[in-house]
Amino acid sequence: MGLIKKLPVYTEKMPGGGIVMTSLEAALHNAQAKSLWYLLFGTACCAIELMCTGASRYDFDRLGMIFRATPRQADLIIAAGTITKKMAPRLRLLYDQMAEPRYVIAMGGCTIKGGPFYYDSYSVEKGIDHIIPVDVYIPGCPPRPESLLEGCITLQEKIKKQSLLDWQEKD
Amino acid sequence: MTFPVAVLELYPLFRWLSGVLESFGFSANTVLIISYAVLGVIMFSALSIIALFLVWWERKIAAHMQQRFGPMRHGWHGWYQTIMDAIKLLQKEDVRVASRDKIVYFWAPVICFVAAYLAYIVMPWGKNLIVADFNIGILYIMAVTTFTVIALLMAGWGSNNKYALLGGMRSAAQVVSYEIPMVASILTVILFVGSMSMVDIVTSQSGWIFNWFIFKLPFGPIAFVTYLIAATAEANRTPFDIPEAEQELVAGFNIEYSGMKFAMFFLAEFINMFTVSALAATLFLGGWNGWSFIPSWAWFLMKTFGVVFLMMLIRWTYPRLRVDQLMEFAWKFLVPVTFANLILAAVIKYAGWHW
Amino acid sequence: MSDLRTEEYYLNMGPHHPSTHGVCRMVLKMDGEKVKEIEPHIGYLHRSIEKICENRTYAQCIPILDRFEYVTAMSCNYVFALAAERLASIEVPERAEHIRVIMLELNRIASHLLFYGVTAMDIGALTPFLYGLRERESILDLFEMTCGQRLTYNYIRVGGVSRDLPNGFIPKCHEALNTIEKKLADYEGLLNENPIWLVRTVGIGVLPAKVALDYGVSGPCLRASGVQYDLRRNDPYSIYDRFEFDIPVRHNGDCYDRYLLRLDEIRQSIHIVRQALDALPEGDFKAKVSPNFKPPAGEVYARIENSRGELGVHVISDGTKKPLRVKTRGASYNHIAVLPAFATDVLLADLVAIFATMDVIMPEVDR
Amino acid sequence: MDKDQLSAYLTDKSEGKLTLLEVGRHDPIFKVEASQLIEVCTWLRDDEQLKFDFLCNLSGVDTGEQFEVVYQLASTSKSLRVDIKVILPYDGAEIESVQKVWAAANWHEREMWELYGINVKNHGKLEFLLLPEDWDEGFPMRKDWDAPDFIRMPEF
Amino acid sequence: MQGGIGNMGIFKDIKALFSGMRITSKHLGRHAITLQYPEEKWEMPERSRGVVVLLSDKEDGSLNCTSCMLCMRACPTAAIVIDSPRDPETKKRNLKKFEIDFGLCCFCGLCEEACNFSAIKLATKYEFSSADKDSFLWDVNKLQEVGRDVDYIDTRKKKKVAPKKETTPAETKSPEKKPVDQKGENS
Repeated sequence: MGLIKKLPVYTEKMPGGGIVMTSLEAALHNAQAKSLWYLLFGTACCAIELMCTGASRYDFDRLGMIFRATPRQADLIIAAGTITKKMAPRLRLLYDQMAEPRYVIAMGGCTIKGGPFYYDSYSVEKGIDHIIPVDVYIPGCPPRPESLLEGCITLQEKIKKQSLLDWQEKD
Repeated sequence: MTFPVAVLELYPLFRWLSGVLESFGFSANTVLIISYAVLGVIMFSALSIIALFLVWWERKIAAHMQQRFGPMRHGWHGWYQTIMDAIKLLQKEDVRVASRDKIVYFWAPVICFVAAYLAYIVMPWGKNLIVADFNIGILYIMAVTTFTVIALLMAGWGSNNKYALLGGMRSAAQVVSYEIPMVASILTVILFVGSMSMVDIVTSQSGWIFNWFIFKLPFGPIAFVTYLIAATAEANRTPFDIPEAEQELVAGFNIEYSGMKFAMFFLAEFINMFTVSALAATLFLGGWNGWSFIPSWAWFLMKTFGVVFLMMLIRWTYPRLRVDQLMEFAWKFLVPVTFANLILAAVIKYAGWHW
Repeated sequence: MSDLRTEEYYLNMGPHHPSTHGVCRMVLKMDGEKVKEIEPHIGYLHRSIEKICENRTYAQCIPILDRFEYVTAMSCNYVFALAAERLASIEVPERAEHIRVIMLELNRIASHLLFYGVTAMDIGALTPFLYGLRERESILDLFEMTCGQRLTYNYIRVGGVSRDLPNGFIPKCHEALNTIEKKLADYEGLLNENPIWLVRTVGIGVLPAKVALDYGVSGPCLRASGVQYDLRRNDPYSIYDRFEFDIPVRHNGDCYDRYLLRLDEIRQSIHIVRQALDALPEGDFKAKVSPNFKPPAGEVYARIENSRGELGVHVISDGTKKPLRVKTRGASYNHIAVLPAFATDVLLADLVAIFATMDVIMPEVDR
Repeated sequence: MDKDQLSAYLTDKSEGKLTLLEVGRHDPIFKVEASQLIEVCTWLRDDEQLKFDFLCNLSGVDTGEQFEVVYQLASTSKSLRVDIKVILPYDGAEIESVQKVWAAANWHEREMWELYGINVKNHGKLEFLLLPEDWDEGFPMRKDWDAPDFIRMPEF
Repeated sequence: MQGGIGNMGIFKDIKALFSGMRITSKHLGRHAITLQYPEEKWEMPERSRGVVVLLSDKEDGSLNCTSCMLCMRACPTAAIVIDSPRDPETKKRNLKKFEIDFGLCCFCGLCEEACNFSAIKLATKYEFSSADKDSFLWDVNKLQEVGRDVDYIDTRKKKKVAPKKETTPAETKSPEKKPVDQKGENS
């Protein structure tokens, strides 16, 4: 994870490094939380609401979130819409292509459990947590733009609470 | 000791620095090198701050054009948003594609980044505020800014990705085409000034506002417009942003870059934009000339930011040209127009029909 | 020059690509930047809506079909309700018919505004995208006020609509229409005459009328090719025959015509909504339909003109409360199928423009 | 031509190849033998009075006892609509491709093949369209289809 | 290049380019229409369909639900699961389990329409994101808790205040609730 990853390891060994590390930790996670660039990934209905959220009325940019088309530069997948069995390997691939630290928001009922397509459907993946780890789920079909914004703020809070030590273990 | 750096405005600082260093018993050469290093750091930080500011500014302008707010939640109107972006990008994992061309892939962002900064050696920031005044200043700028295209081509090739390769190829074709009208319109200025030194170019436009080159009728405005078009293309901005056309090539040449390397490309793009704008301000808008109650560097920045604003306005208004239309526009329209303009200017200069 | 050889290669576009409007995947055989062959791969959003509908009652089918074509979910609701009404010969009250027309046309405007924005974005202009969505929000407000959702409405039911129009709907609707009409000038000013826009769209991706008919292309794409075929006139449903409106037709069949035609349609739709609002009668908004609605056995293919073209649903009833078969037909299905037939030998950037102006929406293709 | 005239015209002119079915609720539905399909379709498309040049839709149907294939045709110039139905046995269902008549049939037929298992002769490219490439669980739209992770909605 | 930048009348082109720029720069001066979400909130229209809640009696606070299972039958996604065995003595149903799975719910509002007892409603609340997938299975207590402060019109027959004709709440109550806090002109 970049250059800064190794920094905390050294700082902790220094005398008084604990204090430095805590403030460093806060600063780094703050930056992560405040600049979540999301991947332009949408499959179904939720993608339209994702677009609306990016548009003038709700404005993702306000939270510091801008879209990137390539997974390499994105921090966040907003899985907007139904993930089918045919699409699931592609979603996994996209997730694997992203650089750490990466986060996932599951938007809408389809991504939580299959939503309206849970019963009687032969081709829908019943929840994306079988494919990729999910950080925040947002219920709704599709969720309102406000719900999505609220989900993003929830994720930001979650990131800020992370500890650098979690990071080390994650690799 | 004699201090060779022509940063006269900063002269006291450097004299103090060399005094301190000499008292520690450093040799004159070491002092010189350290002074240059300090100057480099100052330059680098100033430019980085400017680039970060430009990113924020662009986001704000785009947002307000679209009746949004843009970054809003982090600081007053999100002023530290781009700093957060930068810190985050530094933390990101450096993904390296397994099938990359190792050397080329690694060096592409570095070259792009360094080339973007190199131009500022001869950029006249203000009265007596220039690192080095070469007598071929403008030629030097043209040379180093073209390094960018090599970097983009390297990025496209090294990533081993078809989209990236297409982006790299497009950028090469584009820069090669637009270099010619750009140079031709700059030549009109050089023709009149009779010198390639940046300082000479600026001082020749001093005095009255109509000494600015843009007001040299009839060829001045034409040269300015063609320069601006070519410069927009040079800086890879809409409507000429085909190397990273989001809708066609996903992200173009930087598709496989993440974290710091992407940040280098990203900052370099904005610094390039600043460079071409600064050049436009210097060549056509009188550089740091202006009423003396405002410092000269403020004039320079104001004019540059004005041109940057214009480029942003263009970017967020127009659609993107296609790659072959881009070439056609350069070769069939821009090149003839700039050369005709150059000849016109030469005739006027020879005949002495100008003031 | 003859000894210069180029090598053809394959480029995989999608399923995650910014300009495939969702999850279409196209395998392109390329020569440099030139697209030689296109092979669309679909099915990345195949949610088996048809299978699900076979195990739902008629009332329950409607929310599922909302997700079939979510940009104009009203017309999905409507077409299924229409099929069920035709199966059971249900008379729909006048007021309900008017409300339906208002909703369908408002949804058409919303969809075309989205088209405007997305097309502009695909061709590289980002600001029109946000302008288009801005006015779309005012229509979504109307929908939310009426039926409570922004996208998946579940509003039009078998026999009428689920709820009456709310108080204050009519003035607000007029206001929204006036704003959109005023803003159309801005939209046109941004793109219509813009030389960059013109070179990117005029003469690009010409779809000949014969090919279009052969491949079942319908709606604005067909009308831009010079075929005057609009189901609102040619196979009238609801009360469209009472309203005065034009069917815009253009003849070049290129991207520019497809784009202009949709802007014209926004105007016509505004005109229709105004007429419907003025003629709105008092009365019931729903016919009496039993909760255990069981149409007699039989089959029907109902089709309507939605913003993309012919939206059809083939419903077979076996006399029980669940349909035996529901087959949906979306216009985009044919719009993607026709791509290999006419969009070859274009540049990659043109393909994006063509794809955008065909106004494809993927769930309609994959179902 | 209104609907009754169209029905009369089709029964009259088709020389017994088309038989009117009772199930049609809005538009007439005609039954045609699978062996005469292409012939009838070509005639429907080319007849001066009909000109059914537009294939709206093509549905495969599993009624539980047999397969049906329904062609929904429309005429853009004459504003007509008619359905053509072919009834196929459950075993060895096979039908001729109508791509030569209407190119639009291509994907519909592919879809019918993969979802119902109705074989399409002379199609040219029978590959999976909607299902994943590695699908091996049979024909999901058949009424008796089942799979381990297929959950039917509980009946209340 | 058909048309072409050069041969289409360069002055017309320049005019068009400037008119585009004029429109965007005109917008630059206008006020944003953005809703600054966590600080400002839209007042939802009355019919807006957020989460499903169970309503309680306005007087004694008990659930309105009589566990008639109409909503469960109406649900197109089987998101509602009710278990209410009949008491063998009193012949009345006892609500044992009432669960709504928001991973399945499609917010269509059919349950609200099916209910004859003003017991279930789609409230105008929408902020329920969570990091826990299992938290979307709401039981009767949670549903009731969220629905406590939801205003509704009681249409049950046994109440005296209830109107004779069975109407949906939206018809009787004015839904004149515009999005508030909309700053600036919407143009």
